[in-house]
Amino acid sequence: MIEVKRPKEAFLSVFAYRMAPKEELFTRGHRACQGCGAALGLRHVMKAAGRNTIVVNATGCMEIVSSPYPYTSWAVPWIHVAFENAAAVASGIDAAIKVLKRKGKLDPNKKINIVVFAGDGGTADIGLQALSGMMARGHNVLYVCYDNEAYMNTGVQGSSATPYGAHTTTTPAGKVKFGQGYWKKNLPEIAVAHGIPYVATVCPSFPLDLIRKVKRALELPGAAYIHLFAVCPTGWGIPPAYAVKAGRLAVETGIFPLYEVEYGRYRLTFDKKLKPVEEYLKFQRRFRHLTPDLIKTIQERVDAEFARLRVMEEATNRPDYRSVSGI
Amino acid sequence: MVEIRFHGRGGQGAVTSAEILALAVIEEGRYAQAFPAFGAERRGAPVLAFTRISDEPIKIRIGIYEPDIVVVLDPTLLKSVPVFSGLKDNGLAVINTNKGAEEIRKIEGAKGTLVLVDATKIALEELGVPITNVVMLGALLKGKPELAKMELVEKFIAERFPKLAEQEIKAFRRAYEEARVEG
Amino acid sequence: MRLKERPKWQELLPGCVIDEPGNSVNYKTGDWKTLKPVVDKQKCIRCGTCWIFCPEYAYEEDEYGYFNPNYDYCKGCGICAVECPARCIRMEREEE
Amino acid sequence: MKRVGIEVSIAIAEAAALAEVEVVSAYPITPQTHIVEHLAELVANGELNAEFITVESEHTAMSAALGASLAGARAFTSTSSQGLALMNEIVYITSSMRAPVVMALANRSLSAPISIWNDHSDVMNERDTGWISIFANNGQEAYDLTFMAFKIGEHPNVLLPVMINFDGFILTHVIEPVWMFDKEEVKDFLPPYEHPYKLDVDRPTSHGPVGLPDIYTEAKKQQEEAIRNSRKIIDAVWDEFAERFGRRYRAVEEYYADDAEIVLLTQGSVTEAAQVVVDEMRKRGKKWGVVELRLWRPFPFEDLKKVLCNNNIKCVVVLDRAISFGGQLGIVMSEVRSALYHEKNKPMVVGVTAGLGGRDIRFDEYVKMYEIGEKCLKEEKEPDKVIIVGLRE
Repeated sequence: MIEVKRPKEAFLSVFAYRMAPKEELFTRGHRACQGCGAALGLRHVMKAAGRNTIVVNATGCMEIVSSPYPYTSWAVPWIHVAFENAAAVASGIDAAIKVLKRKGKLDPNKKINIVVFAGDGGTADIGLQALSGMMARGHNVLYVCYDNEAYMNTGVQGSSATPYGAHTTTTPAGKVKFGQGYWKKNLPEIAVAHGIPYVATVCPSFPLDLIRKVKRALELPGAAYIHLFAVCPTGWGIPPAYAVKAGRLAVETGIFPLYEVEYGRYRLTFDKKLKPVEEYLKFQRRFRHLTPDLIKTIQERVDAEFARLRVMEEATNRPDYRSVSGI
Repeated sequence: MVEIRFHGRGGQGAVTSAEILALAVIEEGRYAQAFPAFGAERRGAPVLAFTRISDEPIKIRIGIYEPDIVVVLDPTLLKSVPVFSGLKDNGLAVINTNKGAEEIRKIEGAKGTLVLVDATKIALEELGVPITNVVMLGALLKGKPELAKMELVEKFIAERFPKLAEQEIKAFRRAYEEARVEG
Repeated sequence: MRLKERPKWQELLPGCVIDEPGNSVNYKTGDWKTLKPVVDKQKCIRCGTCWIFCPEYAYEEDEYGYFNPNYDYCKGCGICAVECPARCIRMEREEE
Repeated sequence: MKRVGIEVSIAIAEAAALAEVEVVSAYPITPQTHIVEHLAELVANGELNAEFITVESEHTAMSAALGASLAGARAFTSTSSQGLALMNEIVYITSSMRAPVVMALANRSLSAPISIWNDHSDVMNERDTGWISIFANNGQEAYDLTFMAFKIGEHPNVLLPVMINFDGFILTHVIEPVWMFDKEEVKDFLPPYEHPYKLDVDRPTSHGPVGLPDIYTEAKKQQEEAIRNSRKIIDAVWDEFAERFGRRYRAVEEYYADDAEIVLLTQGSVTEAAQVVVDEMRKRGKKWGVVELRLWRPFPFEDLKKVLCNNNIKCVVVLDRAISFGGQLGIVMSEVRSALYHEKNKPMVVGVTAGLGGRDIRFDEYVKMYEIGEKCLKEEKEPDKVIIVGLRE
């Protein structure tokens, strides 16, 4: 058995949170719903990214709530163009920064981060092509997909990141259908398949893990992809107060495994005995129609996926493993 | 204004012939235009290319339907393409063939002055490939020397084929020598 | 430049650019709530959990290291009350 | 200046390189390809210090150009037809976000049936996207106008994207003589690009906010004023160019319009062909002329009125190279007719459509267009429908 090195668990004590960066670059006065997991996630990402960051935002919840003219919740340069093209706009900004640095119009030694925020619809569905192009070309961009598992901005329609069995307004649970009829598209794995230096999953219920991963993503050259699990109390039918708890349960049940893939090397960053998925599913309105059979099906899938990740971790950490990125 | 239509097959370089000729004329300070027939043809398919030459700026940009000169780069086209179509009665037909004038005159619609050259043979001997674009320019200038200056055509042949310049120019000159103008 | 909520067209910057970074702090979301968090400082351990998990960062640290909710921004979601490890935050009715 | 025989596409790419474009993002589509291939070559050879982004769609081509432009880099793209149609969403946003991207548009028809050949369907489909839109008739104009487009669009009083239209294949794939500049000659003509609100970490700005109903109307009015006012800068740039380099461009170009009875109103490469027809037919006693609407947006209302309402012109035959289905058919015709609506001495406006999907317009077909005008004059009837010339029926 090969021993896997794990990042030091940041939860030394509850006081560790005080060590998080104090600067708030996604400022208050934004109009996200009460208990919004995405807004919380963006706040954490921006803490990690810091002031020298240009943010590209796809159309979606976070864009709408953060920029109703004349107000902006962005203390850094921010641009929103359209729904499906955030990765494309970021590609252009990256190219501009490269050439302007080369020409001395920008300080070549100044590190400028480019961070994209796009929802699951803007990433898994309509923006997938632009994202794929950006990752394939290897732009120096961190793409953060805040995944609230449906088109929340337009009123909870199903996306290809909507989980199996979930009720949305376009995948309603009815007399003959049980909600979303196919499995959630695995975006982090699609990102990994592009051979980019860094892919990770994060959840704002684990803020220090999130901040560490964002920092790592920005440290490495080239494209990075972070999949941020964003609890949506409004769309999922849970009390806003349980938003952080729900995210934690998603991780603890294996519904949303926390891991990172650096140059092809997998590392589970939350690897404990999993709780039954039912604990996560039961208090959400979007899952309340699920039968024991469906819950069992979901449990099996979650177990299989988690087992697969463990296999990947083991396989890619063998001493003879060489990633396609050559490291 | 002189209007020239080149007949070739995709990949044989009819467009290159049209272009080199135009570039030589423009270099002289005169006016010329070269363009391909804007088709979607693939390698091997019959294609057209055009050159217009004038002492005045050229304002017409449509295809050439009634050419003063046709240039046929590939003998097999004579069977399948009406190369003489629209050729002016006093026009010039520059043809790659190993046949005599009598044979060519038998082709339906054949007219004008014939300039005949076995360009494929020259190309194979000088270049080792049956690409006749540059060779045919030699024959064309034999038939109508006032079209362009030989040395300028050679200059642009050399620019277009930097690695094969010597062989191409030799083939071009040989075609000029060997082409037969038949009233 | 100080932007207006209802400007004339001549007062807009090209492309509706906003050149006051983070000016949404001028937009108070505090009136969204029906319940407000109240911190019992007797029990508070000053860990910052409420602060880190607040989507509004409505909690502000004071000179003694305590985190106090700023009711101008707090939307009353109640995450702090659920997450507080010391159980020192209670959600109370706004009008009380 | 040096006179060279060059493919027009290459000349256009050289014009962009002369302007020292910094980001080129483009996706291949016939007949635009040679333009961006040449720019890619210049970048690959180190002759142009730029980033060439090989994007995965035209939608991204425009998105990346927009991002680059607002990040402070001079951005260029080029497309045709379906590519432009795919970009449409971002074409509109680029002008609305005031990013002075320059786009070389090799005009081509739209599917279906698929046609790679030239007409103006693509540009007419983008008529209302808020771009400055200019037509070139020949290689020289394509080169000059592309180069000047940067100076116009980037002017602080303009900050709008500019599209230069030139006919696909008919211009793009032709080798012809073009006078080209060397860098020294134009050194101080084009100032460095500076966007006053670029994405700058030292001076953060937010671009593309939500416009509630309280704002949107004002935003659009501001944008409309911007493109209207760009006319002053367009004229100033063209004037400066004429003074320095001797080639003059006007929003409305005339050819024998001052004493013509009938003029053909054109855009793009058909203009010069129509001039040849006028030259020939004047020898045969026909008082015909040509008027070209070079500047398409902002629409040159006053210039057009001045040229067309000169008391001599009795009929203007507008040659449209695209169709507005179910409307008045002729897009340019409708605009010209409405532009003249209030004029007392306005000529009759007759619409013809020809040259769709790459069909050549022959000499006799131009003559026919004028004759349609003659017939309408004789019958004193302005037809309300466009006549398609060269149609089999």
